[in-house]
Amino acid sequence: MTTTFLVVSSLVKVLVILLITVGAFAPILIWAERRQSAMIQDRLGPSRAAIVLPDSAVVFIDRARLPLWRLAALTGIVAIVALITLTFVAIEGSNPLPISTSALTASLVGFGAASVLLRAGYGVHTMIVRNGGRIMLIGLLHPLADAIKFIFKEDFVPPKSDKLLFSAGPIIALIPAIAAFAVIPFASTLHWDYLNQVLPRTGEIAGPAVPMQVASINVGILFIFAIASTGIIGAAISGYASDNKYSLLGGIRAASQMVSYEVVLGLTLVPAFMVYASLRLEDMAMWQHRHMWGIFIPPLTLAAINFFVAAVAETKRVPFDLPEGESELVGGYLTEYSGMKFGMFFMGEFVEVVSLAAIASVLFLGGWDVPYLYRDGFEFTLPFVAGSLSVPLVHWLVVAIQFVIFLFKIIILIWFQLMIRWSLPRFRYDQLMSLCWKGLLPVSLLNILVVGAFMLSGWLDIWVAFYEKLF
Amino acid sequence: MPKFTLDGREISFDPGETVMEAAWREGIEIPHYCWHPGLSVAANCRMCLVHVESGRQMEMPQLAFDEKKGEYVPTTKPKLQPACQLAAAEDIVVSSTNDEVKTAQASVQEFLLLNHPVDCPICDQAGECKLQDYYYEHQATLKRKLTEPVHKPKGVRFGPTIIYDAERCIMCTRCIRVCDEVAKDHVLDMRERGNKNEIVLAPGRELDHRYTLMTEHVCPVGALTSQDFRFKARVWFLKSGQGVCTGCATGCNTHVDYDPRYGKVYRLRPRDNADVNKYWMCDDGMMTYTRHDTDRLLMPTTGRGDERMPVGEDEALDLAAEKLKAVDASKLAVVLSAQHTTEDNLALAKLAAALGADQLYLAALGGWEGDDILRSDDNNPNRAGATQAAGGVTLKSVDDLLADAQSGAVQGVVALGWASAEQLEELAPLTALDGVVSLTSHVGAFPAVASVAIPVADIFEIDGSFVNDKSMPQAFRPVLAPPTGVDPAWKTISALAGKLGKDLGFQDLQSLRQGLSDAVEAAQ
Amino acid sequence: MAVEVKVIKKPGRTIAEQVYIPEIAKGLGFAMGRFFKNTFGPQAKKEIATVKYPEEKVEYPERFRGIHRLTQRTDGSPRCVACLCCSTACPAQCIYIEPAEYDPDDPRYGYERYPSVFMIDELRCIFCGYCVEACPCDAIRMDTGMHMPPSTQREHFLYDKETLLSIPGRDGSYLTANPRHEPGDPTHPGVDRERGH
Amino acid sequence: MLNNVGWSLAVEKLLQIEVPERCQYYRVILGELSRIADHFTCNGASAMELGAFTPFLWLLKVRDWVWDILERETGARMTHSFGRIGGMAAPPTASFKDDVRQLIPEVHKVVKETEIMLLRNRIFLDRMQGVGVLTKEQALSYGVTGPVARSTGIPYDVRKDHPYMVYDRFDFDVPIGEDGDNWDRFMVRLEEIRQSVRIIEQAIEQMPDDGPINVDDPRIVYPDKDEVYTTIEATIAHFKLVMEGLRTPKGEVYSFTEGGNGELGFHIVSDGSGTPYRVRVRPPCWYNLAASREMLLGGMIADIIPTFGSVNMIGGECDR
Repeated sequence: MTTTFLVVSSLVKVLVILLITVGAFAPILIWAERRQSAMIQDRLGPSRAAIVLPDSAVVFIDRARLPLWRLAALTGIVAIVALITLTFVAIEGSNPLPISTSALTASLVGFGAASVLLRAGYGVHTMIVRNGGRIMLIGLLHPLADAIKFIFKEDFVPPKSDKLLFSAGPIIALIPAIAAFAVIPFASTLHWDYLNQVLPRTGEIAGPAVPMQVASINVGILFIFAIASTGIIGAAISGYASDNKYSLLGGIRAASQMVSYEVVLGLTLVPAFMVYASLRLEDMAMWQHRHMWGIFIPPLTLAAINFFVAAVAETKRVPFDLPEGESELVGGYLTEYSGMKFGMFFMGEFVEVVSLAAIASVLFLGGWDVPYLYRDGFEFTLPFVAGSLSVPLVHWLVVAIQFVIFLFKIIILIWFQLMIRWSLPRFRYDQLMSLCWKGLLPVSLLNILVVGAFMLSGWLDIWVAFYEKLF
Repeated sequence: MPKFTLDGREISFDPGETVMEAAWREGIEIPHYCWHPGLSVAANCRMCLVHVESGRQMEMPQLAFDEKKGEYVPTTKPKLQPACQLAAAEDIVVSSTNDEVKTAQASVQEFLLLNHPVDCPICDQAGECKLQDYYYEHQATLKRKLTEPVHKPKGVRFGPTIIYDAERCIMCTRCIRVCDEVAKDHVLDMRERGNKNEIVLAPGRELDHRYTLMTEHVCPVGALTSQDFRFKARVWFLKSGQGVCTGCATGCNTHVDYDPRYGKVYRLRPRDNADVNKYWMCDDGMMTYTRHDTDRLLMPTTGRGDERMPVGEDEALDLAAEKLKAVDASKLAVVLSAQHTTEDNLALAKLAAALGADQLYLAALGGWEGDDILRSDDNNPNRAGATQAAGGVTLKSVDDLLADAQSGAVQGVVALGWASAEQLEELAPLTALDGVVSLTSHVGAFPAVASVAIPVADIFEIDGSFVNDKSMPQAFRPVLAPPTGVDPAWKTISALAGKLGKDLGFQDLQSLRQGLSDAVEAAQ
Repeated sequence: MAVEVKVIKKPGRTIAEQVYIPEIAKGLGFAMGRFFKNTFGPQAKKEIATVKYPEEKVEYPERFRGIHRLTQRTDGSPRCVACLCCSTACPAQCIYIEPAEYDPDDPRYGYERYPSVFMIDELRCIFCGYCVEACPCDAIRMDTGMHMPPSTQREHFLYDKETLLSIPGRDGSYLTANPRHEPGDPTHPGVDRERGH
Repeated sequence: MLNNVGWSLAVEKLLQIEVPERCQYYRVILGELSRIADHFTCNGASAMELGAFTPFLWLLKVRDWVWDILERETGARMTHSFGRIGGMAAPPTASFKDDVRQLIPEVHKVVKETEIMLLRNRIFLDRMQGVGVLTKEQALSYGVTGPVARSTGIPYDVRKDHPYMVYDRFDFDVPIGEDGDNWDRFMVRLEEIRQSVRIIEQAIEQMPDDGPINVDDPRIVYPDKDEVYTTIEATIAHFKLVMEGLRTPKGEVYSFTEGGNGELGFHIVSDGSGTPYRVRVRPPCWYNLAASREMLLGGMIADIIPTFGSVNMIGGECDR
């Protein structure tokens, strides 16, 4: 493995992370948050942002619709033919046609995708024409509009504020949130030389191996804590620097709340370390891949819930959004911010939501683990019954599936967080603190003891063995 | 005094008075259309029918529908009598509210509205219309008649001031009687009968005597409307203030009807005063309100002719004081005004006394044609008051002022008011003088020749009093606020005196009037 | 009648409430159900209460009080006779009218008058509908079914006579429903003014 | 609507007239609908102030459905301006009863949903229970009325204690609380919604389908428009009402009704002219807001939010 390769692969991974967090998840989250809240609340939600096409373009699109529809139908038919042929090939076990199976597969996938895309294009065309040339895309353009708005809005700095800290605040809040992704594994190790082969189930594999995470640090999870704690500084100094009483109160609330829940956050994870016996996140994921998801181990379930609650508090969202509770503090530490600075806070908050989801899924939901998916492909088994159905898959496909499933887990957790955000009332400050110090902290401490007892008594091994037998 | 009972109330009367008159004096209104305290009795509207309950009842045969029998049966009902013609007699008991009377009133009201057009929206009388008032008080039922009302001429021009609408007319003949009895000019009369009758002009005549607006004033409905007031305003928006007519020395008392929202006077109406004008005013007097808005001087000006330019209020006073200081007091002419209140004139007279100027003049309009009804020959409202204010001395005329100015006996002038008999050309000699100060509400001859002209408040904007040709002082109250930066003349004079370093010895109108009574006493 | 009182007791806290999670989960579950119903459910089952505003519009009910209009006579002149009833009844004092008289040659002279200025300040208007109720001629109406079009300038909200006359009713009509005859038309029983006096 | 009707009732008391029965039922139903809308808004806003946005919008959704009915009847969603002295501006629309009947299950449903979302949630309970406590004595001494007073255990409801219009014909309960805290106020309002629905259900059944809406007196209500266009009598009556307003007898009257937030009183002194000589309004919120001092003393700053929300201050009523 050359240094160049290492550098290039790391850069690619960083780019992927940035794309996921800032580029894709945060904007889509902005849309999803509104859209989802609208759906819960019996509203239509955002749908007004639009790209307006000139009339001539509308006429052109209108004319293009019919050929598009025909093309979509045609490619669909071809894809179906390819599918039938493929089935025929698979049944016969021989290949009567002068084409290879892979070529058939490729054509099937290609034509199918083309058909779907063309059909979708036709739908979009229809929608555009019906809306008189306004492309709305069920509100997906809102984040774009928001971004434009953020950039072009007046960036107001309060005259008596601390200019440097005021500007630094949003950056300090945003950067750690993104940086936390550095240690999160988003798929199993990629073996560069075996991309198109089916890997063996076990055993060492030679050649360059690309870990699917930016940095593999042996203190992994502690790095996340360390980075996340710096986010407090962002909120605190921006609250201080705004020269506004509400901001200051918001900043103080943010600082004390996050410091308090930081403790709980750490303690809830101790059971996880104990069980997984590592601080490396990739090891944790691997343990869960080998044995079972953490959330299904009874004491860890409690830890997971505690972790989730503490983590939501850490991200300062409802029901723990006291630092910016609009009915009490106007906007909390965000009060004086506008334009892109506010946008950065906004983004930072959403990235935090994503990173929380990512960490939680790595720690308790198996990370990139997909049930029944092993290094060499799927192998479906039934409990207590011998025999299995195995579908071997090439290595790149396995990694891709793991990556997609990992994203899916993140999305589910984000969705869950948004549900909470729109449904629950918020705590009062003293209730928040007593929940932390009198509720979560003792429970977490106790949970450590329970996990210890669980492990020492051997119950853990029995449980894991039973579980493995089950699946 | 003998007494009779009206609706359970004892009312005393002078022998010879009618029930209506006695009640009216007591402040009780028996509904009526044709009766007017200032006019003879016609008793043709039948609205004032009352029931004399004492004594032998006069019964009147009638047919009434009997529900049981299902047919009309002959009965009687008490005969009602018109209160306007019923002479009050000792101890009679009169009811104007019992059921009989109420029925009669409702019937008369319904009868009067039978052919009335649906004109309230376009009728100027709406809001002060007796038909409207009495409908509410005495009828309050919807129309029973189904047929189209009788149509008669509308928008008939009776003369330059009056438009007649026959459909609205209820034939009370008040207008005819006003012409006959007040103006002594039988120019109106009635023709036809029943629902076709209407008021007509005498052949070959127009309604053009001097009291034509009185016909409109007495009209209880909207049949006669004034060309001047027509469609200008709605009366329910108008508020009324008390004023005195500035048209002539008679000093008729007026109601000043103004719209408080726009600060605009819309019309004058005679205010009853038995000693001065009784119930009437002349057309010219009614129209004097139009002066208020026309040709007002709103900004102090300085310079003459093309050099005339506006200046600030304080600067104008400074300038005036400077110019007057330059003039020797013995050569300073002080011109009082017969158009201004006694108070204003008194303030100016005090200024003259304080300065030591003893040349007092009086600016007055030249007089018009009077008559023996109301109009005085003198068309200045306050010649007597100005004379009193000057301490009773004989005031020289403007002609004398011109002569004195040309002879050099006068080198400076302080003049109150805009009015002068002289034309601008005749006042031209004054332009030779440097110190000519004019305190005026309107643009006119004096301000035109003045080197400093300072605006003062007009008659509708001030407290004050006029003394009429019978030496009767009559006070009036302001109805409008003066324009911004404009004060009543006495205040401006006081301020001017302050600039000249003199104290005139009064701070407000109260203390000024104290001086007035002194002056009045001195005059006597 | 004796007062029937229903005392609302404060229920004791159950364990499920005290540890937050179970009861919150119930509420969340309900909200999630609503989410899935509204997102993926069939159109009929959705409970979406809002509409895509500029594309879809909620129909205003028949009695809706929209912006004002002035009705017209058959010849297109305003039915309004400038009686000022509407501006009298207006609690916001947003109506300004100047009455004027027809020429003496006009057949309507003496019978009618008209507003030379009719101005409504729609920004001041509180849309109470008193002017419509106060109109004795069916000249002003609020049955346009329109709300006020937005603008960035105050002057655009001063609706003058021509503007008000040009707004049709919701049924597209401009004419007044007032059954009174017009002076000059053959059905009007006015008497000729030439009869002499 | 409640204010409109309250004012009309006060002037009608001065005039010593009673509107026709159909109009009374109409007023009751529209008034109770307004009360439901008010309580939905208040409870929804309480929840929203605490951060629970979803129940707020659910409640507002029904509030809007109530408003739909009111708009159909009155011509405006919020500034109804529909009650007139001596009746209403217009008779009920043809679909009125059906609309209301269709609305009732929706109201029940959303109340139920709100209970599921909020009432067992400990975060909500902690914010509401035992917070903003107003004792019975304090409530009495501050002159507090309406749901705020009832939450302290005072069973005072003008509709029961001094029945006006046709309220004595309906069977409904007066919900009261025990402690007078935010929770009780929230629950009293929620229960009152149910009671209002009960009243509406009964009133809808009892309301006559035809009959006059306005009193028959041209001195009080505008005459029929067709009459005004064609007859002078009606025109005169119309003009007198427009020009001078409605003339009442000389005298003084105090009339009080149960508004959305408590006793809504009108004290009118008349000098016999078309405009009142003096009018004094007793707005419920002014007194309720005054009592919020007692509710907030000793609490935390953050408690202001739910307490203020549950007092339901109406700005217009406190601007005096």
